[in-house]
Amino acid sequence: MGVAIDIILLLFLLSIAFAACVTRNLFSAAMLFGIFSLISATLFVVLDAVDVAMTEAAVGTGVSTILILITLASTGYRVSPRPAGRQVLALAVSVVLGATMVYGTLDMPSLGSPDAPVHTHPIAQYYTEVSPVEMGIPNMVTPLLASYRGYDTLGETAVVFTAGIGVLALIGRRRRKDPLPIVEEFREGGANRHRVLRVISKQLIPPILLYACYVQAHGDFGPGGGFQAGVIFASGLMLFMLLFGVEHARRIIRPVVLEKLIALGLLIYGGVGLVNILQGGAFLDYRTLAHDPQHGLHYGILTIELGVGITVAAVITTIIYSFASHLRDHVMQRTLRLRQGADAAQTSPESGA
Amino acid sequence: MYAATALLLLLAMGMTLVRALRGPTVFDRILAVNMFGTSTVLMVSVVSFMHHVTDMTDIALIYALLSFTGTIAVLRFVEIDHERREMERAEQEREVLP
Amino acid sequence: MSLLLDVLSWVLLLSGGLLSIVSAFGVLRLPELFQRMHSATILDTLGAGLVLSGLILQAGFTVISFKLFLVFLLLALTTTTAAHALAKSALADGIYPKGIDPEVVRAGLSEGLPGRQRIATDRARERVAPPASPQEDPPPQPSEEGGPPWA
Amino acid sequence: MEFLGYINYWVFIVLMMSGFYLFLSARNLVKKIIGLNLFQTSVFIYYISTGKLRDGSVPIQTEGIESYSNPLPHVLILTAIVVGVASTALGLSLILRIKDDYGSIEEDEIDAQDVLS
Repeated sequence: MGVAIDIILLLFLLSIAFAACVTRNLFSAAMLFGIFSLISATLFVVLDAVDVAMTEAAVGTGVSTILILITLASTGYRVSPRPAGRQVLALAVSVVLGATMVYGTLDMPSLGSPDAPVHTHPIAQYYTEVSPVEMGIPNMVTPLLASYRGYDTLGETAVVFTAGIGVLALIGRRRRKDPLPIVEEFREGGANRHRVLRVISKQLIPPILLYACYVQAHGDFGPGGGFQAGVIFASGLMLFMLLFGVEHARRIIRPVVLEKLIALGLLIYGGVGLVNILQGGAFLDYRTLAHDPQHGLHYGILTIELGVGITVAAVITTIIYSFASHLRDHVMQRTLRLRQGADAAQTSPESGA
Repeated sequence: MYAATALLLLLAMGMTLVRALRGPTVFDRILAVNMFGTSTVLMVSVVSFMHHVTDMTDIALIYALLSFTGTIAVLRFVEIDHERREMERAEQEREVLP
Repeated sequence: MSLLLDVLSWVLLLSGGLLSIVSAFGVLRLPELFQRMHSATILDTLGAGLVLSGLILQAGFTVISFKLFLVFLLLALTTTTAAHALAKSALADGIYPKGIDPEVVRAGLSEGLPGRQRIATDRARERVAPPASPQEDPPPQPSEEGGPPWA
Repeated sequence: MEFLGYINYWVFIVLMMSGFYLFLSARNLVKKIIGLNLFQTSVFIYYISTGKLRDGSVPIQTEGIESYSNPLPHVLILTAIVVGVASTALGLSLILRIKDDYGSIEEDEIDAQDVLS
């Protein structure tokens, strides 16, 4: 039964991928991508990867769609038609490469086969059999993420950190010499035409933030952890931004604070490692944190998950703020330009007369 | 029994997907995405019972909380774009007038 | 007793699944946006309610059933609001239900939507040319004309 | 029935190649990013597929379940998704800057401007 669901979902994915290749209209491509993420999250659920499905659910529903949409809003939705030559070449390269890979899969173990090297390797048995006993944590993904592969996760967090800094450097805080005059219609930003939407959605923001905290803390027992919680938290703030405008959101949580938080999360992560060294253990060896090694592991995992959550939430929020501010400046500049043009047109006939 | 429900939901998802692919207006697509979100929530809940892993309801809860933001985002951008088109139209009218 | 519960939950699950099919079929086949929206809400409220209540019966009185109840509550709240916002945006964009006089809709819109977009457009129009007679509305713009960029 | 187990891999390859094709053929930079995203997601699906064990369960310890799917791919992909969205944002912000400076995001037009100047 699982196989049938799996195959149908894969067919959905294929049809969306083809539509995305064919369409000239980037707006619909971006929306199809939203569905693509929904389907792939369902697929992850069917393939037993609940933590991954949760991350994909948190990322795919709001954040990635909105980033592409903001870019499109300032760059345009249409793709111009093009000569066929390059497409044929690209198609040929893709087909040849794909055929080679299909040939390669023929020697691979079938999906879910217990003889596959992934499952027979001793480390897989270690992770599924020894780790719950050693760690005392039912969810095997969390200790694997935070403890066994703690260095790796530190690196990933650093990458997220770097990406956030990069976005800030590129389109972040503009220190304009002459700040744009605020167009009156833009003073109250966001979905101000939708009263019902505002009233209802406002009620949803606290539950989202609360749920993010739950996901953050519950990662030991069920799906969840710092990465998911960070993205969910940022999505809650994003909802606020959509409803009330980016200026209002920036007054609630200031970009300056966010910049500090980005660094703080990573510092917490690295700081735990340093504390371990000071207490005579190895870097990120949490067993030194308490008298009982297992308690130490728990404290260590909770702390670094908190660090990851803070960094991810701050980075994603910063990214969304930067993008939204960029779009707002763009729209306001355009409005001002059009309005000045209109004013000029209005005055010129009079002066001529 | 869960399997039958899951299959029915998959069929519904397929039909919704066709609507999302065909359009014709952006609002049809938003409608389809929204409905796809709802059926994904149901699908995940049903699969969680099918696999006897009840932790998956957390994912359904996340979707129920967040799938909404995507819809609002798209609506906002449609509105921004609508404003742009209105302004450009006004601009064109102005150019034609004198 | 447990058999009765099982049968009840099966009936609920299956009817929910069938309703989702009905709803999706309507979304696929109905001719225009507002009718499709009407069909989509069947799944959003009744279909979701049936499937989730079937699952709640299976779960019994546990945390899981509480979570499922929350899911139902959230779905009922968000999908209806989203549908409302969607219909409003579509109307503001110039897509009107079939068989309804656009003038009526537009009159309702200009009263109910004192938004910045309408103000912006009106201002832009006034700059271009002050309306000759205040009663006369600008002609309705069919959505096909000019072509929305995503059509 | 054995070929059913390969369908995941083949679909993953087709998805990956359509992302690759989009990346190669598109001249619009946003479309390139969409292609990259497609490519990336297909890799995620591949990893998760390899971790699946037939009759295995979700890797959360539960009473009465002996075999679990391999959690290692899950960990790798979980972090990769978040890193992926952060790096996509970086790419998109580069596109925004390019649009600000060149007034276009079509590769040809940008190249033409570079040649002229």
